Amino acid sequence: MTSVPVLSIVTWAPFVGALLIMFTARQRPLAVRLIAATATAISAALSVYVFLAFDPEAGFQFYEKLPLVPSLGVSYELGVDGLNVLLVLLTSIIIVAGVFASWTVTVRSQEFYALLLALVTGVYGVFVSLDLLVFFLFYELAVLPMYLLIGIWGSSGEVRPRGLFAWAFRATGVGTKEYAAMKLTLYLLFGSAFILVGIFALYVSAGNASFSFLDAEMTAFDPALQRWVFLAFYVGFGILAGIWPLHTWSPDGHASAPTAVSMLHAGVLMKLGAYGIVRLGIELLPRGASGWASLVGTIACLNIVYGALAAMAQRDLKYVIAYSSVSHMGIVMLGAATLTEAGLGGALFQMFAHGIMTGLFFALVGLVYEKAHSREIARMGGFGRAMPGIATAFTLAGLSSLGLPATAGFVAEFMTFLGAWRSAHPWWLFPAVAGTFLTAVYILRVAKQIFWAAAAPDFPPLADARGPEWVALALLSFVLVFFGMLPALALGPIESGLAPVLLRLLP
Amino acid sequence: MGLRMYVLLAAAVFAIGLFGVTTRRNAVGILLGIELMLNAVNINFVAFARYNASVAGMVFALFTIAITVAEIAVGLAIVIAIFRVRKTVDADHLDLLKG
Amino acid sequence: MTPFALEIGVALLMLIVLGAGLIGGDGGRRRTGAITALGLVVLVAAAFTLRPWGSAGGGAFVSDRLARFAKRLFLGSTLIGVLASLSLPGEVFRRRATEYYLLLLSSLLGMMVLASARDLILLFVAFELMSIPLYALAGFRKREPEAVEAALKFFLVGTVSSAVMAYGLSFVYGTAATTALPGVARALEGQPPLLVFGLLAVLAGFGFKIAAFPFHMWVPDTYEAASTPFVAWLSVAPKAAGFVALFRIFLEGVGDQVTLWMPIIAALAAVTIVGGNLMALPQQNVKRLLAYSGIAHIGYMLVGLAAVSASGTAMVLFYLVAYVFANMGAFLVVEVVARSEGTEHLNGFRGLAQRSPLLAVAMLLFLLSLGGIPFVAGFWAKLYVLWAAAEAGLYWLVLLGAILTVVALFYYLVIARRMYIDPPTRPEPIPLAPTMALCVIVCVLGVVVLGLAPSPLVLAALRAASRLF
Amino acid sequence: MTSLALAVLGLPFLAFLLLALAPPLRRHGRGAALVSIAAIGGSLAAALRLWLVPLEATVVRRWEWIPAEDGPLVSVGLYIDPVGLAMLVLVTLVAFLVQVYSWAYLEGETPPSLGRYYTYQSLFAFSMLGLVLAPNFVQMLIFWELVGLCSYLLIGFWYDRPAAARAAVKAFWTTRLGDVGFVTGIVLLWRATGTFDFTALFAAAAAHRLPAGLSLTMFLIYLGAVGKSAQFPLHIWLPDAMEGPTPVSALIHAATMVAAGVFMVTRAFPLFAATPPVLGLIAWVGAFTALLAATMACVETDIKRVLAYSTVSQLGYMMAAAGAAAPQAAFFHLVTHGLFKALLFLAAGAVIHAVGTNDIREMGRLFYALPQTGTVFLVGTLALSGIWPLSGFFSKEAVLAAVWNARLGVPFAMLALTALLTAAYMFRVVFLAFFGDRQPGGHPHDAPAVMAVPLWILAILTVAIGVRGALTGEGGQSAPRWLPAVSLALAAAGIGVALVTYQLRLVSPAALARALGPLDFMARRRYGLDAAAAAVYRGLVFGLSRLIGWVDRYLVDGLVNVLSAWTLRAGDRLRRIQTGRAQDYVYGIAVGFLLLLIASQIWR
Repeated sequence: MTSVPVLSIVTWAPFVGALLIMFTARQRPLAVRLIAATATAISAALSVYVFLAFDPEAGFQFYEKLPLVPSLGVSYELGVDGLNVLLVLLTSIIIVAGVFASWTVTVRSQEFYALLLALVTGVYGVFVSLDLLVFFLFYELAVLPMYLLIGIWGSSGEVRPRGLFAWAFRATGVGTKEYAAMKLTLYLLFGSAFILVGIFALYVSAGNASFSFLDAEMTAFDPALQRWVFLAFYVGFGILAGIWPLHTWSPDGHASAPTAVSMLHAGVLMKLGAYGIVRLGIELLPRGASGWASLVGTIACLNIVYGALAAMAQRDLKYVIAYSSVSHMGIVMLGAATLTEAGLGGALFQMFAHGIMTGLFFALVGLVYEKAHSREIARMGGFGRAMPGIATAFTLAGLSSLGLPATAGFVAEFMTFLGAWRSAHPWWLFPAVAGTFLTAVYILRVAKQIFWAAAAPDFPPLADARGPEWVALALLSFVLVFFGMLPALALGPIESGLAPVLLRLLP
Repeated sequence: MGLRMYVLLAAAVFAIGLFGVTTRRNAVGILLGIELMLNAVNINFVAFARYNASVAGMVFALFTIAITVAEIAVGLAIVIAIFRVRKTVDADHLDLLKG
Repeated sequence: MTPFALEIGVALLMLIVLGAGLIGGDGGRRRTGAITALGLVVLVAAAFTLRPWGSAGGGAFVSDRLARFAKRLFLGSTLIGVLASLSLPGEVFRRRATEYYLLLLSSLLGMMVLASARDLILLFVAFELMSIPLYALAGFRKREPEAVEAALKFFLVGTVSSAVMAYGLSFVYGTAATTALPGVARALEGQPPLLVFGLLAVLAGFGFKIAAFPFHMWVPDTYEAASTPFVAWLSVAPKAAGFVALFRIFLEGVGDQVTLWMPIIAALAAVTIVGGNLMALPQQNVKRLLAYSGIAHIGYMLVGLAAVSASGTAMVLFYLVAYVFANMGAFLVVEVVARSEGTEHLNGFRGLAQRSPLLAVAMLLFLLSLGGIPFVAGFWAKLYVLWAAAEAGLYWLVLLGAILTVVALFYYLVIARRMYIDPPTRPEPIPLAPTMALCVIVCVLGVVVLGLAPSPLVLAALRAASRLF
Repeated sequence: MTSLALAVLGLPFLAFLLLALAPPLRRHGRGAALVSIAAIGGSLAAALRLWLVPLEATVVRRWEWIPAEDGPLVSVGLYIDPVGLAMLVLVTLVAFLVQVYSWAYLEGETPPSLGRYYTYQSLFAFSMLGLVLAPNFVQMLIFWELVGLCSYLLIGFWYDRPAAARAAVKAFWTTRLGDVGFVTGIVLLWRATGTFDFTALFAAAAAHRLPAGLSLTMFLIYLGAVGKSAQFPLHIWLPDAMEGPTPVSALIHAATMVAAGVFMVTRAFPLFAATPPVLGLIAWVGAFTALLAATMACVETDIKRVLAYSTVSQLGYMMAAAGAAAPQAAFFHLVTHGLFKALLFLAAGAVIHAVGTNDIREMGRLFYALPQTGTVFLVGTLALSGIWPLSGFFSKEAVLAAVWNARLGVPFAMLALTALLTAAYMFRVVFLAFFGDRQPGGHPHDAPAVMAVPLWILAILTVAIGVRGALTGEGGQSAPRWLPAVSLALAAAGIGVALVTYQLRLVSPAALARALGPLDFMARRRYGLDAAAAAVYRGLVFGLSRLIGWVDRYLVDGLVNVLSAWTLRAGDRLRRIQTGRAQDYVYGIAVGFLLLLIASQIWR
């Protein structure tokens, strides 16, 4: 117990920033940015502190509790353990980078940053809250601002209505940013319906009139209940984590969203789904998890290969990256489904690694788009000469995504492989490994086309990243390599967080 | 004649009233149908009051009659208002609002 | 304190308004609105400070916690409705202002008696006292063809359902041999078929009042055509009254037999949620859209009712309060925008966020609350009813309700899209009358405060519902 | 000991870090080159120092890298044994020479791109050394991938050339395909034995405690070597990799990285030895690769590609030796080949530098214009052809002896034929480019001293190892007595064919080609292997991805859209019950009441 509510400050600092922006910084874009940078920096500094001060021996730390609705057992209860401490750090890194990467947003920037910061509070809140209902509250807060963020500042793509369902494509307006925003929001809220039902079921069956995770942890739930509640959590959180076939919001949403939102969403929010599955699904419902593990893992394998192949087929740069997230979240889910130490460790580390990597990707895509005003891969070429820094960072992100050693991606994927072969379904290893090969194919092809080869005609003079944008790129690249070389820094806390999970998984 | 006959009678009247309400074109005719339905209710009340040997049913019937009058008065007023602006009281033509 | 204190207050206010209208000439008529509002302020204050307690008429009229809770709700929402009506334009309205407020107050009186009624006769009379003025109010703009048409539809459907209800009441009386509700509840032991039949007919009658699917059909037409401040009030207060009466008839003192209603009400809730939400989807007129969304909300309240438990009932009460603020607020914003843009079409909202950002934020808050999003009242409302249903084991209903909130969000977000994403057609801000602004602010405060600190109201609702079982 | 080894490993890494993190230094170009060269020079010195001290026993150091609940899951560290030390010296030496050579070779580059080059070079040196020193499979995999990355970056060094960009990607993909097997194999091995560690694994192998059924595992691990060491059928990337700068080809694609596969097989030989079927496969594939590549080298006209196919062929030799259970022979050939093939590439680079083309048909009489380059090239060629007393003779003989001793008749025959072809195609190059009668265009002249000195050092080493072998007797393989003679005869025959065809012109090359009709036809088309790979890539992978892309967009997402469109449509349909006619609304009440009655009858 600390006397200073560190986690609360981490969580609410962005929200305070959002309020300040709304009420004080009218028509002053620079002030808006500075407030945003400061607010996120405060959170970031404190989450680095939390990460450094984290004690792997001590279970939940930085614990705070404040009763909200005592009659129903709802309280504002925060804490970090090994499972979420890294994700808090991830959120901090991504949002700091995101603020810098979207330094150039000029249209309605006041509202943009206010919504962005509100969203961030939601994300932090989900990761640190230990009360299931408050967890859910923050979850919704993390989803809704997306609608406006994508709808107002997003960009539309083009999808030709074709095939059997062409009429439905016309009816829904596929491809526009409004469509993407609506799809993303509704899909995720649809998922939250399942989560809510699951949380209620746990609350009711635990019978101790408490939504606290710590109380739920003490309860051994009936195996039959565990089975269906786990399924509800899997569907609900799985939608956010992009499981096949409920993933289609993600490419459209991420492709349409403005840079910082794509970064935050693909980088952090999708992890939030996986975190939910590990935290609520596996940790609270070990019997349910082992009952459904074969389904979860099989779908994860499908995600890996299918996502990679779909990414390869895309012509739009942002869609490639978006589908790569679908593929990589498959690795996370596969690691989780193995229910082994190595696999779960790999999954949690992959959440972090992929978060950073995909954040970097979207930052880069945003920069390329901003400079070249095109996302169509075939039209671009030879950008490497004009933007060597962006090209290098893109290659780095690509290498991490294909699991090259010395980047964080390798450690995560390798541990997942180990876990997969150790699990009840060793064959999972093969699609997983094949997925990394396919990743190499599409990522390098894209990198080659855009940055290498002959320079494409009809582009204005292009420039490399500048000033604040460098902060974003350098920060993310550094983290990617740093944790790739010293994975123990992250894996120490993860191990400590996994210990109780593994203990509960024992039959 | 037992209770059952009264109840059946009331049901018949009620059904006739409902039939009138749903089939009459003229708004005034529809009002008459409503009148029938409410009167069926009165028959029931009185019959039950007798059967239960309690006065409450009678009281209820009285109140119902009073309320019926008030309702029909408001109804007629509305019909007149409609006739003023639309020059028709044909229920089939009153579908400006729909969907 | 006599149990009738507040009712007497309302009756007195009616007399004062009538007097002012009769004596004061044109000026007096103009002032009736202000008088009504002032009177209501006093009454609201009284409702929160005085403790009318006890019963009268041999238990036919009770002033228990539920009744007091409901009366505060009625008075408060009527106050907002009256305040909003003060800015209604036009000489036509001004000249007949006395009638307008008088009708409003008499309907209010009906509601308040209904909330206390524990006798079938009183209940029926109060119900009609509440309903009949509404028909007249719906057609208040008697020169407009839509308004009178809507009034006729409202009237027809209303009286037919009154007749059905009265028919049902006759069987209830016939089987239970009494008009006192405790007697009826006792008679339900053994579930005599005629009694059940009668009560179902009563349920159908109330279904009309609360606008459950498929008894809802008058709702969209009436809402679209009647004047908006009235609709804002119509969409909340009578519904609240209907629910309170439902509690009295179907739950209070029924004991174990209460589970009889669970599947029926659950089914009614399910079709209402589905029907309301689906039909709201294609709407382009905002008032009509809100009408259908209101039907869906009734479905959610029925979910709480379907739990047939104290907590479920309490959650419905909470829901009603949250709904009062959010729905009235939304209607009032619609009124403001429609009056400025001359259209109730969705397009009137284009670019509102850039024209009048605060108004847009207010509307957004109302929509989020209606959509059931955290940190505004509607979230807790939905959560609580679903939670109550989950406690009652109605998981399928919880899931259905939760999934259809997604459909609901679609059309709320469509409005949000018009306000925030689309560019404005005109740059200048929307003019806002002071009384209207006050109402909107009150609604925003209600929505936000309840969203951040639902606990006191939850406790109050739980207390209010505690005596029912 | 440890600190010296760390210095070998660390110096290039520090150079890399410095260049990567200090853009001004990197963009300076020459400064970056100096840093890199100094680092690898220091590394070379440390490696020599290590090598010269006799090693009593294998030294292993480990540090935890990936923690786990019960002991480290993965550790990193150092594994120092004689083989590793020899390899260290080879790598540092060739890397040093190549970096020096590049100083002059790449004088035309802009400073930033020169800086980039040396950054990559330092990274490569570090990665290759890390691979050599790896004490377990995971560290080997890590550096294995990193050298692949460097190869990718350096092949694509001139990234604005489409061919280079394509070749880089192709190289990465193809080796990566092998790595899929490698990774899988490592994971399988871990599951079977519970460790990645060489010491533990070798101990288990020595004590015959390895679990049974490792064949699949070792086969998968071998796949990694197939990709990296360009064995059939994954050899297709190596010729294309010649799009990179020539010094890179010399270092990475001849001397060091491509030999990593062989090194891995020799390193893990105790494990392979436990799975005879895999060993046999290695030998067969190696021999077949050697022959196949040799035939393709015969028809190539690009001097670097000839050398590239020759490299593939020689890698096949090494693999065959390893497969014949003679890892020492394989490693010996690896070292000698590393030296003389680097020599050949660097000399070829000097030639290309001088004449500005890769095509041997456009060269001629260069020996007279470039006497120094010609001499060293000839030394390399003789060594590669296996002429006594150059190093190649001894190592090649060791390989052939090993294969013969392992009773692998057919592979032996293939390798023997390869020896003949090797001499033939190499002398074809020599005669066409350095002798013959065609005058080259321009005024080619010998390379500057910075390029020449590395060439001479390599040439001298090639001769020196050979002479040492001649004086001490070859490396322990008990070769049949007739073997040296046969091997020399084969080489001589090859040289003879080249002489007759390309120098004396007694037989026209066209006639020879006609005589070997189908073979020539196939070899020129690379046996259709590149086309097949391209077809698999375009047809299968891309076809599948197109299909998935379509399915995702129009079926999976289509269903989502259909659902939402249906919902919207259902709303629109349902709305029609709201007819606007009051009497229909009354019906609504009646129907609703009826439904209530029915519902109450159903659920009671």
